[in-house]
Amino acid sequence: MTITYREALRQGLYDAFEKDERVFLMGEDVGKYGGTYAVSKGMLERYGPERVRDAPLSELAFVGAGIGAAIGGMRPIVEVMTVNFSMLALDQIVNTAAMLRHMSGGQFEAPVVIRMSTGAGRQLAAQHSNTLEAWYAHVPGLKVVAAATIDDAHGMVLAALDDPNPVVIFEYPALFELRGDVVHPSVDIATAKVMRPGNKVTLVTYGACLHKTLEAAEAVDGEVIDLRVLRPLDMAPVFESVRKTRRAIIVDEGWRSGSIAAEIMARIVEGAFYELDAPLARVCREEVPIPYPKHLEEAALPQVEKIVAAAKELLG
Amino acid sequence: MTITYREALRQGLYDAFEKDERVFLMGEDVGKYGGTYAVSKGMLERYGPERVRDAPLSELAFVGAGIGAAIGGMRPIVEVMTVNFSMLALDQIVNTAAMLRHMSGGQFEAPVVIRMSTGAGRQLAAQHSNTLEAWYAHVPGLKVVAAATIDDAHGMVLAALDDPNPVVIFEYPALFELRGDVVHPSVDIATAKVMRPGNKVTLVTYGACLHKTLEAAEAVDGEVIDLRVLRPLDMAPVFESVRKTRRAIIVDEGWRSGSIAAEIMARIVEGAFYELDAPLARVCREEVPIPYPKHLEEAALPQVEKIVAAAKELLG
Amino acid sequence: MSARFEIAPPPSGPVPYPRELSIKLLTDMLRIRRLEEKCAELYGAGKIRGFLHLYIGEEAVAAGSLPALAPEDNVVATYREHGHALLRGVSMNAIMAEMFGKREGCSRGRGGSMHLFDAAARFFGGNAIVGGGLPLAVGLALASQMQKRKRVTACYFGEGAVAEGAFHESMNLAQLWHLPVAWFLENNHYAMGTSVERSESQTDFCIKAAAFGMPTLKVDGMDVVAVHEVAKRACAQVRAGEGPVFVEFNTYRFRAHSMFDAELYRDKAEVELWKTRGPIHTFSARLKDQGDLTEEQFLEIDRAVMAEVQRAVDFAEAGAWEPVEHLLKDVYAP
Amino acid sequence: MSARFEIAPPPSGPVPYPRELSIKLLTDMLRIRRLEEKCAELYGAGKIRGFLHLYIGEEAVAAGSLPALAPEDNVVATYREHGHALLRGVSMNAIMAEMFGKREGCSRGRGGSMHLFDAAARFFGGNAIVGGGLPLAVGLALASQMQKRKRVTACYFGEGAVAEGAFHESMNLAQLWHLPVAWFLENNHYAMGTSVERSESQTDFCIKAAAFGMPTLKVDGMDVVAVHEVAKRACAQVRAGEGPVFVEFNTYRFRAHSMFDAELYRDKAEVELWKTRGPIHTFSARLKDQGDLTEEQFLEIDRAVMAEVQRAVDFAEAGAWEPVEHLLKDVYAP
Ligand SMILES: Cc1ncc(C[n+]2csc(CCOP(=O)(O)OP(=O)(O)O)c2C)c(N)n1
Ligand SMILES: Cc1ncc(C[n+]2csc(CCOP(=O)(O)OP(=O)(O)O)c2C)c(N)n1
Ligand SMILES: [Mg+2]
Ligand SMILES: [Mg+2]
Repeated sequence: MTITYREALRQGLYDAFEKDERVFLMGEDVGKYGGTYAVSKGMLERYGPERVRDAPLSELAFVGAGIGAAIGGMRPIVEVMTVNFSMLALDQIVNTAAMLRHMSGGQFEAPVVIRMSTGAGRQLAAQHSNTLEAWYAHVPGLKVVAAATIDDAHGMVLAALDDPNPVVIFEYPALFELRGDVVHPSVDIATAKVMRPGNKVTLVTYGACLHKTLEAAEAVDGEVIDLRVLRPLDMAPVFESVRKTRRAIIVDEGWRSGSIAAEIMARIVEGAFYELDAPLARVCREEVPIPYPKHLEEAALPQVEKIVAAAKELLG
Repeated sequence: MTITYREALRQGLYDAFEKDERVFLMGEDVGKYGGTYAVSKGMLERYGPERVRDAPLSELAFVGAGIGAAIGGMRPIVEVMTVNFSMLALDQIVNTAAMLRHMSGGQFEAPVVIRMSTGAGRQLAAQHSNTLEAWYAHVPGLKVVAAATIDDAHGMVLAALDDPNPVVIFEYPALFELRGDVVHPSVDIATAKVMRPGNKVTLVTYGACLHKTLEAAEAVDGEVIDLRVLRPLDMAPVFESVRKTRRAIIVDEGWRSGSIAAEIMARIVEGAFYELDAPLARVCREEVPIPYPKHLEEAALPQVEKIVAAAKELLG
Repeated sequence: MSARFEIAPPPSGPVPYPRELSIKLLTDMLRIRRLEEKCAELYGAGKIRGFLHLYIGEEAVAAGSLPALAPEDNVVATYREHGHALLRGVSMNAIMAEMFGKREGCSRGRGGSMHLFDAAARFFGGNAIVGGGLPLAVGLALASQMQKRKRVTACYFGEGAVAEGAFHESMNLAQLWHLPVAWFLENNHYAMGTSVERSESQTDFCIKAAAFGMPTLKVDGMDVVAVHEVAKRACAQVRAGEGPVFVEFNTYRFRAHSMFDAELYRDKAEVELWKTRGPIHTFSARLKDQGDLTEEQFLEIDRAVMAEVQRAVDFAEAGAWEPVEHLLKDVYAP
Repeated sequence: MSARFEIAPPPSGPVPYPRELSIKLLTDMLRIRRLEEKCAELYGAGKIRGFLHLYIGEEAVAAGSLPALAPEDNVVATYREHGHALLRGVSMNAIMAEMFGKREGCSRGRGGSMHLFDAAARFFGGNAIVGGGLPLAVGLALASQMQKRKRVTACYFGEGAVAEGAFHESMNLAQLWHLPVAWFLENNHYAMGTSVERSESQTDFCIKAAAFGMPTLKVDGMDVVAVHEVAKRACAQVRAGEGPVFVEFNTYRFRAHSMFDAELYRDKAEVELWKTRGPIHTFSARLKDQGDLTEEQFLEIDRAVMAEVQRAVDFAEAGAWEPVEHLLKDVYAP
């Protein structure tokens, strides 16, 4: 019996709540509203308002409070409704969560889990369609993961809670209706994964783009790698694949300049330059705030055809 | 008669104030305190508290107010004391300043100039030593520039005020005592510049690292390019140089993963792959919040010897 | 249930305006109502997409307050801003085209429901970040002050925004610098599913604003007359150079937060109770009572409004899509 | 000149404590004073680098309030936190070694002056972001509340932080959730060069806090007795589960903001006036008046403190540098 990505996220939360009573969920409208995207629906009734804690519109303070509660021995899961609003909380995430362990000489840790939805594709326009994974992946001290599959939607929160570091989990509303089985109830948050073997070109991606990339791979015999972990990166499967295909394209929903894709390209050129038979390429978000109309939004985002075209160009 | 980088910054502000009476400066302690780094010293006495406006500790609101005042027809220069505190203001910078023109269909513009000091090197430890240029350079709608020379310290604010887009100017306290002449009283904010011709390796950099890179270039016959503009990038001189040297190293004070360096590497591999005789390399900040002690801070940052070593390795 | 207004009687008593003004206020409210009912329908039909936040129930606030502003004033609003844009003078055609995403829209179709803009009307959006408009309003007001213009900046925001740091910092700057801002708080008692009692330790927002030393006014936001009187007073004060004023309009949204809201967080009975205080029917009843309106006249106004709405739909339908080649236009000035 | 305390007489009158406690309070203030005087000297000598913010003049606040806390309580402070760390029980040796950047420092030398930490003392830093400690305190208090522990989280911050959104959001969460936080505002009237009158539309901070529905207390922060009494009361209330309490300590820094401050923004006369209210000499005068202290005893205490300081310097000097190979240690848990 398959479940949706949304249900997998919910199941992961339930599992986490059952496993450890120090776990609680805090964020805007996670409780009484039923979760902005209905991810936490039913949890308030089951676990009560202490553990399913609605927060006022105060991203800086409630994210900071989650960090503080983690330092204080709890296991908070903080939900920032979308990555767009997380800009208001960055100070706490970077200056406290990411730095605390190092600057205290290893005395304190902040094992907070921060979930946020990200990405475009639902015509929510400029301010509600950002993809800022690259910003978070730039920051030492954070672990950053992106859930692209049913397994990861379910398992990443559990793995993140088992990790003593602050972990940012990106979730993709564009995938909420994706269906599948939970095949591996427990996942790591350390490795990238080959999702489709192929021979002609390596296609590296993460998040919602995984599915477009898998589709494109069919047309070009691509080997698809889901990064899964955006920080710290696991490059081993990428290098291995590039050694075979000698070509790579990175597919990334973020803005092109300064994207995760750029970092992957840099790593490949540092680590596997002599394996390459062709330049690297990337298919990214166009450098524009996402416009509202469907045709323009689609034009701004990576699409199957663009990936196929980029691959064909590379294959000459 | 030479002046310091600090004096050049101040001179640029004076020139801007004299040129256009819509110009005003707003930020924490820009007035009565004399400027955190004494950049705006004397300006309050000369121009009064309306135009040299001390703001309360409210980065989000006073940066937003600068944006609003720009939309309302003024020409504000907003000083965020350091890039570290700008995290608190990112929402306004990204969601309003960068997006307004596009999402309003071109009706409104926000020609605000936002100055912030950035970088490490003065033992200010983790929370006061960030280099976040890469974050800003990721955002369409912003222009992002880095003043590495006396000319740019003086001229960039004037050029930014002439630009109808929001411009973020990065200034480098590590360079405040640098001395030189204002050679070009007016500069563009569109082009990268070759700062030292050379033949063996292209060394691309920006900001405070320019000077370390120039020093390193002597040892390896490097051609040094100061990016100057971090968004939108001007790659032409980089490509031209790489065609000549066939090798490139990027020197960047930001954390390695997701750095500006990564983007430059991606661009080179996209645009000049077949010109390369060797992998690209980068010398960046180590992936650690900056520790306080001098020896550890130095170890965390790009240094002349590291650049030379990287170049020698590349040159084989 | 919300504690306030629970037992308050609906607005009543004579309307102290010339008939023309009364009819304008009524018509304005109806224009918002009918426009938005149509939007809801078009959302169902897939013509409008993304987020759509309806103002239905709260019309008296926009209808009563916007006429207190002069053309040279500034207006800053939120993502629940169709009514504000409309009554500020943005044509219904341009609004509807925007919601369709057509280039004839007031933001060239790029913004959609949450990002209506109009430079000519000095309508500065449409902001989808809760609290995001407040610093902007501070800046616009600062510009007017420095330019020595007698210009009011009216900034609308929901009570949910009050918990944000942006509110606090903006209030302080406005009062500290004595800026010409009229803060118009639309307290509809809920931020999505979170009622004020569950988000604010102090639910009397005037007390919060007063703590900045700011003059405050509180008014029944379901009564267009009360709104109009208070808004005029507030704007006059601001225009006179007396610094910012904070006005709390107590109101209620009759519909869901957005089109994705199951409304698990409030009783139907509460909604029904508030509906008895609906700004349109209570105001028309008063006008009828005093002989300024007949049912026939009401229906005639309504027909005219419906016709305007239909024209807007036709206009939007006939509009063009921005060509894909223009995708990157207006990211930077040319 | 600051309006408040200008003409207030220095603290006087009998000290209502057993001699032992009085001597402890005096000694604690002296320990901060002498430690920091030495730090300033060492800064000049290049032994301490980066930013150094001295607490000199404000010692009564830390000395009077920290003894009100129990070992299981939490302390959150700012970058002006040497005194708080010291009186919370972090050894002077570990503090001095930290300022030298030695691995024997309380943060292994990685933090320096602004980032003192000590897990055993439940001292959570040391935060160089103004207002950055407040959300952290909310979270620590939330943890204690959920763990059903009777633990007070004391959060120290300067009045400059009050303008930040973080203050507003944190006050609201603390009061809304009834969290066990003692907010300890150290109002020294300046944020770098910005006096409260130039940064706050409302300069009575208790009014601001009270607007969240929070109980507030205001006290002369130059009087260690007054501070201690109020701090005990505040902590008792918080520990009793009555929710957060806000305490404003009125105080003054005698030195520059940091070592880079030309002090253009205040009159020497103002500083001199405040110095007449210096917490150490006024308190020792009172103790002498009531026969609890002789000049000889004072000098003896001072000598002991100076010896402690010297031992700390020696300890720091003898400390080791963290090997460069450890640069990346503790970025992530192993
Ligand atoms: C900074 C930010 N956080 C969260 C959201 C998601 N969100 C959109 S509207 C809303 C509720 C706002 O309530 P209120 O300010 O009362 O306005 P209302 O919708 O009631 O008009 C929330 C939480 C957002 N848009 N921006
Ligand atoms: C968010 C942020 N903005 C600006 C600064 C720079 N800064 C450091 S201390 C300070 C003044 C703070 O004053 P206050 O809170 O009153 O504390 P005090 O220094 O008086 O103890 C400023 C502006 C900072 N560290 N953090
Ligand atoms: Mg509301
Ligand atoms: Mg202060």
